[in-house]
Amino acid sequence: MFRISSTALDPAVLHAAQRNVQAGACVTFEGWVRDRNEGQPVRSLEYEAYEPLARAEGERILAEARERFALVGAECIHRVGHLQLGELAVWVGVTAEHRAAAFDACRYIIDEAKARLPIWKKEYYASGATAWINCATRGEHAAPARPPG
Amino acid sequence: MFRISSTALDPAVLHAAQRNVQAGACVTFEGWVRDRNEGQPVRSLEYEAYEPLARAEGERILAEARERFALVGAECIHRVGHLQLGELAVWVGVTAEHRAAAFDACRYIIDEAKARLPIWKKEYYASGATAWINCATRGEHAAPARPPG
Amino acid sequence: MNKTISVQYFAILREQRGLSGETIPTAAATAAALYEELRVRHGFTLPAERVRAAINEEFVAAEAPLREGDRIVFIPPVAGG
Amino acid sequence: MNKTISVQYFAILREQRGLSGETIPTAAATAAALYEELRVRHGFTLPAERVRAAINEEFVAAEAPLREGDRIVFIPPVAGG
Repeated sequence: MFRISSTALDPAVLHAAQRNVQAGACVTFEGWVRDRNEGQPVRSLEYEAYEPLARAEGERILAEARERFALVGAECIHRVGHLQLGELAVWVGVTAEHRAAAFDACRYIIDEAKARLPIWKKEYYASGATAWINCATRGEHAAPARPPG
Repeated sequence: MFRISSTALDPAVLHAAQRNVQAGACVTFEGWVRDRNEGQPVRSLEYEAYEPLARAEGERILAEARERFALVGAECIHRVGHLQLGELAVWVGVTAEHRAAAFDACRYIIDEAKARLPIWKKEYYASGATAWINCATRGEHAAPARPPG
Repeated sequence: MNKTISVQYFAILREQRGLSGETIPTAAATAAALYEELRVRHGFTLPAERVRAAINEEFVAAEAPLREGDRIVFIPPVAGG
Repeated sequence: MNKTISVQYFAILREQRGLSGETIPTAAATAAALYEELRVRHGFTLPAERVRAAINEEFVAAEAPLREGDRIVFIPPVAGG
């Protein structure tokens, strides 16, 4: 299941829901708010989603993963709102009989989610400046592209 | 750090120890005791380690991962003893600035651990039979090789 | 020939417009034409080619026709990474 | 010419020997020769080519020489998978 949450995510709770004695492998990915991006000190992050479309696209991504890989379960949850350093921004959890499928599916889900979900990120810098990532145009200071992270 | 534990692993505790505001990505792998292997119903598992060598080899694997990938942290813990269905047998947790390194390193560590650590697994089947995995010789019923899982 | 269209804004477009959404009359025939009209009116910095559109909660092509009562969303580039 | 060697057994070897370890006199010159001696004596089912050896907690080659007081471990194939 794909979800969007405006309240803090608890990985222990998300994790416990995955237990299944048919699964031999569980791979989770967590995206955390880190203290810098492209060398600039970051203070906090804001995520904003176009929720109906993000939910539909998120479910499509999970369905694709289930089709391509031999999975027991697959979940993805994305935060929205204003997040502080160290907070959990996105969580992907995959279970499978064997680990190769779990690794491949987890990576597929987060790669597609980052590329396709209509969810935007605004960085608040220590300098007081802010930038919507990937929305920069000529004259804005934030880089328009950044490596995967 | 690499550890061998004879008591149950708590993923929430292991996970909490990974927090680091320099990390943007956290990938964890968990190997669980599942209810069948090669089509045979499994009741429980026993892991036995040659501990001094397993610890040294485990630390070598983590050092290799730190050398090959841009990581913030890398940990691996393997259970020994008699484990019931659903129990956590092995845990790998990796943090990095970016997710590609975290995924690659997590997979490297578990693949190498499975291949290189002097740790043996005995399966207890619903039928009452048992088998040391990969120690089968002519006349024993367990398959000598199995796919990764 | 004017249609009534409801427009939703997100992220940088919401901030530059100062509104999350509005219902407006427009003569624009397509999603792209409406974006261009709004970009000029509100000074949006994102050029049309970097913005996708969704009508009634489905992604559409830039040349998708607008119909009376449509709900349109202009989608800035996502964060990626 | 006999040496005193301490041997540790794990997994299937421990079960087939019925002991975790023992200290024994042997005339075997190498790790491989000692495994062969023990395999015959205790009926180990694993052939020598599937067993590795570690002496004093380091993996060694099959032809590694044995010295008085060495601690040797015969390592069955690991679980893999």
